[in-house]
Amino acid sequence: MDELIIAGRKFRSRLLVGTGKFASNELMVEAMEQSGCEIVTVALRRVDIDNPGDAMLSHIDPKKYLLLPNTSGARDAEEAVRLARLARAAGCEPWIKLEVTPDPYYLLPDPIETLKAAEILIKDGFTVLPYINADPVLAKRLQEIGTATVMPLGAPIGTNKGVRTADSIAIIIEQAIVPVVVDAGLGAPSHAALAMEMGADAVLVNTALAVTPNPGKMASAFKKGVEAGREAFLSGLGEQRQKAEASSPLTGFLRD
Amino acid sequence: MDELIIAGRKFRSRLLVGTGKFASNELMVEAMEQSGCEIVTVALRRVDIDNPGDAMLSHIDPKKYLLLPNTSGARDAEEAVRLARLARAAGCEPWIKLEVTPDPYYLLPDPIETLKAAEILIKDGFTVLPYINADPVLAKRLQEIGTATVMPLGAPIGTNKGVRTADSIAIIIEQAIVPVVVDAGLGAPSHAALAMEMGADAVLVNTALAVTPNPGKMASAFKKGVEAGREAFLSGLGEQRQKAEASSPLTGFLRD
Amino acid sequence: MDELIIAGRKFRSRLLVGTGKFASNELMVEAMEQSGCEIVTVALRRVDIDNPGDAMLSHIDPKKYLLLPNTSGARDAEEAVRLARLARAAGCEPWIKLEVTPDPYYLLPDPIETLKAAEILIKDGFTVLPYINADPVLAKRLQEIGTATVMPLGAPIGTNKGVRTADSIAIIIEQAIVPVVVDAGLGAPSHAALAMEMGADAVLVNTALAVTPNPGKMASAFKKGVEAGREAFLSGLGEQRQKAEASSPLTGFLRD
Amino acid sequence: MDELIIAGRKFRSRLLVGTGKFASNELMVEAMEQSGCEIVTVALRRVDIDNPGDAMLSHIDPKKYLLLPNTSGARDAEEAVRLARLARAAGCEPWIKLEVTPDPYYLLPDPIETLKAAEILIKDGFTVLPYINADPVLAKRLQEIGTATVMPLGAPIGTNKGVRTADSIAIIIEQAIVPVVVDAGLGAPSHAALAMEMGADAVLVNTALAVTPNPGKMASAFKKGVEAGREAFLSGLGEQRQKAEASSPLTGFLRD
Amino acid sequence: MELTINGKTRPYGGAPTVVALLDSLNLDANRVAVEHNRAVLLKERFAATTLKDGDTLEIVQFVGGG
Amino acid sequence: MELTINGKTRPYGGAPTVVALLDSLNLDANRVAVEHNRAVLLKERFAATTLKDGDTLEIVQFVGGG
Amino acid sequence: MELTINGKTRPYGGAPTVVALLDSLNLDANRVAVEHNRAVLLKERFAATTLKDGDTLEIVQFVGGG
Amino acid sequence: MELTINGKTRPYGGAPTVVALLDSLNLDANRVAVEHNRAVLLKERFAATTLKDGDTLEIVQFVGGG
Repeated sequence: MDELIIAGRKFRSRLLVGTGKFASNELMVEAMEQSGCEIVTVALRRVDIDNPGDAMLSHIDPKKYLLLPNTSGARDAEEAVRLARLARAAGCEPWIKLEVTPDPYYLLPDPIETLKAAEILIKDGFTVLPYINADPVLAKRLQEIGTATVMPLGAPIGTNKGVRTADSIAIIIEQAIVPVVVDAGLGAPSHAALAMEMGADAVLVNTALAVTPNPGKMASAFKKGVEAGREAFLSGLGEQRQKAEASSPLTGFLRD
Repeated sequence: MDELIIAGRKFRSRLLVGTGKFASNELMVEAMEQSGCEIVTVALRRVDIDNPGDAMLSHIDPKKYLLLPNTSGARDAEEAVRLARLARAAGCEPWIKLEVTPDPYYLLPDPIETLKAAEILIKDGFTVLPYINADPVLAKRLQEIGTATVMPLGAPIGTNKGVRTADSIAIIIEQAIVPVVVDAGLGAPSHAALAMEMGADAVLVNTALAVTPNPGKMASAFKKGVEAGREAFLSGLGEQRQKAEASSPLTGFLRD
Repeated sequence: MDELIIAGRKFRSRLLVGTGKFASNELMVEAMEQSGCEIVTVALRRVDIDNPGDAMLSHIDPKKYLLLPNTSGARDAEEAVRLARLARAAGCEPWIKLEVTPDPYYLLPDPIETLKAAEILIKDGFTVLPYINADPVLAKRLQEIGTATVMPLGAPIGTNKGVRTADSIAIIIEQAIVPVVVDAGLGAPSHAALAMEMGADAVLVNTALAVTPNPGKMASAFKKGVEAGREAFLSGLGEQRQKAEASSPLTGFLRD
Repeated sequence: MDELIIAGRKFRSRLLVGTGKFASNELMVEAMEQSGCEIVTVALRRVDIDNPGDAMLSHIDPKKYLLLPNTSGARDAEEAVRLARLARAAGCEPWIKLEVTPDPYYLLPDPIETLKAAEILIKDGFTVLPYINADPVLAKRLQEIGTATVMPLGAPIGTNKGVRTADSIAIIIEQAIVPVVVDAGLGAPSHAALAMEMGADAVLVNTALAVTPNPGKMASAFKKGVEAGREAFLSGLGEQRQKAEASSPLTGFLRD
Repeated sequence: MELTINGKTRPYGGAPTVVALLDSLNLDANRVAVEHNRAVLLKERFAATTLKDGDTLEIVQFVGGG
Repeated sequence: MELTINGKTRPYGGAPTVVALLDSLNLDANRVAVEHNRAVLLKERFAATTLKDGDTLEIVQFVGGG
Repeated sequence: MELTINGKTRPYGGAPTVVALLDSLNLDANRVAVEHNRAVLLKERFAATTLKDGDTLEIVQFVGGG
Repeated sequence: MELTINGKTRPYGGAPTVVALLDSLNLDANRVAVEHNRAVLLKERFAATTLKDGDTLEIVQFVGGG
């Protein structure tokens, strides 16, 4: 059976789902269910003491989903490490989606700080899934120090632009020794399918599911898009050709 | 329920499958089944008198599939009309995929002869599904004389290039009064998904299924790709943005 | 010397310029001069009897520029022929840029009416330069009846999208027996350069020059873009490669 | 006058030329001259003691061209620094094109080692022009420590793929406080023009000039392409539009 | 008599009907379509249509196509 | 008499020739083209062509166009 | 005593343990994570950890994130 | 004495200076850069620098590069 294996743990689904920006917890849960995902990312934020509000966590069944905390908001390695440790203390397994994004406009990851934080967290026993720009050399270095995946971006977070970094991601995939999870920028199932056809091991989607009027249906669409791309990759896609290739026979015409 | 309606006839599947170039009838049938298609195209050719061979038709269950003969091989309107009438005489319903392709290298359709043949065949009672270049004005004229669909090409037949004509197809879809079926050039599920996300009503695929080592699995992949694109179109896709849009909250940081 | 030859007439410049939409006749003339063009297109419209206004023609030196009237506004062959004959009666040489655009939103050309009008005008002694969609079969048919060029669009008029129809234009160029002039949609010098690198014989630009704050400079930019693309085409461009190809030597490293 | 200023030094040309891979020194010099460049890159390699061969340097007039040594071959910061110092000792001004490329297949730069080497070399008094992947955060960090430019790649060295990293380069340009020189992968003048239209300050080209049968003509083509893109950028390019925008008047038709 | 079938001229000695001809060629009438002297022939007319020397026939069938 | 010029009907009292009409409208005959009752008129025929009540004329000129 | 909680200084009169504090704030100890004077606190230590005047605490919880 | 030059060990019998060595190798001192025992050598120091048995030298020059 075709399984995704991250740090020795097996998953049937190759679609990871982010839980941000949903209009309601109900829509979030519906998207999670329709997506068939087994891993969901969450963020860590200060409790509003005067108005604690509803704990979203209570809506996520820990038996069905692996909770993957991210370090969103961290601007350097130190802040990322602090958030990772708090997440672990909060009762999560020591898995962390490492994000270090000093730039507030494009939320692009910092290669230096990300590598630094990854080294510290790996030593500290974390299973580290780093969010990175589509930089094949950085991806290689992260794998060499023991990250569980690399998560190159297709385009800046929330832009829906698709796999704009295709050339670099193809190189990352070719040289990868751990699963490659394409993260950020995937705005349509065709984007997810393309990433999987290229040989990516999984994709992570959030904005595209959260901002549509119909998160459940869109989640189902992405589920199918990811499976479609994976099956096509396993079947073997044809080369692109310049000249046409008749699909009907070239003999037996009435005129022959 | 979301149905595709062509000439008053309802279909649940939005994936049409061509039957050419399969390594065996068994692989062809497996692809047809895995694809979930309800319409399959076939070509008409001379019987080899001295060696009639195996009639592929016997492998296709007429109860499960609508047989859609094409006029492949026709170089002008007259040849196309002749083939259409032979197909009907062979016992098919009067549905015809109209192809007029004078050029043997790229198998691109002739707009003039296609329109001429469509006029004759419609008068003659045929339900006409014309294969055309992605020309919005031609598409409009064909619809005005009563074609049941328009089938603009994504790229030349068998090239696997995808929806290279996206700009023109978007205009055809915007102006269409009959179903738009993107035909030719779709080499991967992501291509099919993209066409559906753009609002195409269906796609036709053949080469991509026939040339892979695993037609059944690839057919399943295309089935999911088409459904993914359709569901995403119905859910409503997000706009592409230039700046990033955080998927995690922008408040409650430890530093605040 | 590298000359563009249309209907036996030689031109040194491969950039044709449209005269529409300039903020003033002075800016139009500056753009014409900076562009180095030798052919300019003009349209024919009713005189406003009550307010004839300034005749733009007086600003164009007939010794420096060949006036190429277009049939813009024509919705069918008959209107196009009528406009062509009026243009000739107005004193122009019998050269005509044939445009038949029934659709008011995208101004896309009608393949059927364009072919019909071309046949009439060629019989009538006109040198016909037809504006067409990037349809290789139509382009072939027009050349067979004797058009002096074919002018496939890169993208709809005034969209600045560039050569969106590259795949089809490449086929048109490959099969052409008369000059191929890429018309419409070219919004930047890089678009013009690309068309010329692909082997186009010339390009026509209007909107990109007319809508910029600095038509003269932009015209100079397009002049250079066209020459750059042409020279690169003549020199021979390298293939695209997947793997890198060092530009510095791969031996003699200190470590060797 | 529109000048490129790097580290306080003024240049009229915005095209930098690499000197690798030319079939002969004569062709290299012809390309340099036709390109109008004022900066040429060179590499440092061991002398072949038993066969020192012809010193290419004798073909480059130091009054006309600023010699910019690169650190090609360096796999880490230490090797890069060593090469930079040797280059300076060889009599060059202390300008260095910093390349650290551990990967031999795609020759992609290492962000960590590049930053480390840049810090050392800047302290050591070098004017550092780093070759980097199109990573906006890395570009920012390099500028913060004082590099004279950033040189993001359009595509891997020698691939002729063009500006595949356009989205990221646009962000780098938007955030840049020093000149942005697009380096590597530019295979055609249209690629160079596009980079300049996007607002890049300069481009560096080598392979495209060295591998063509006609380096001199191709160099002239790139010179024009760069100037075309720059002039268009300064004039102001139009937005891309979805609907068409008539270039001929929409009134005064005969039918009105 | 001689018939031109699918572009090739060949002798035929059987009964002068399309049905008989198809039979002699081991072709299932339900799987083919026939043009007789350039006119499309409906299956119902296979039995009634008589062949004479020099007639031209096109006998076609469906094959895989896109 | 009345003439329909460029789609608008207007009175005209001048000499019944195209030349005179253009003159009265201050239009330079060299800068315009004229259709007289749907037939294109060559410039040479501007003087000879006589106008009568109810005639239709199209008078056009070149403008900027792409 | 006074505590700085999530960046805001506020008075606190309850029992000087993290458990008691969370209780007084109606926060479920199982849903939050706590930093005490910049050191991450394991849940097991919530009861044992005593608070004193001027202590700084960060109390965080999971929220939706990508 | 023996010197390791550009990775290869070779005998050398000339005067023990870098200048003399370059000379003996017919290398133009103005066109090369030299590392002596891993330390970059400025041209001014070519004459003064004395070589001894076992020394390691790197002698490099500019070549075409991108």
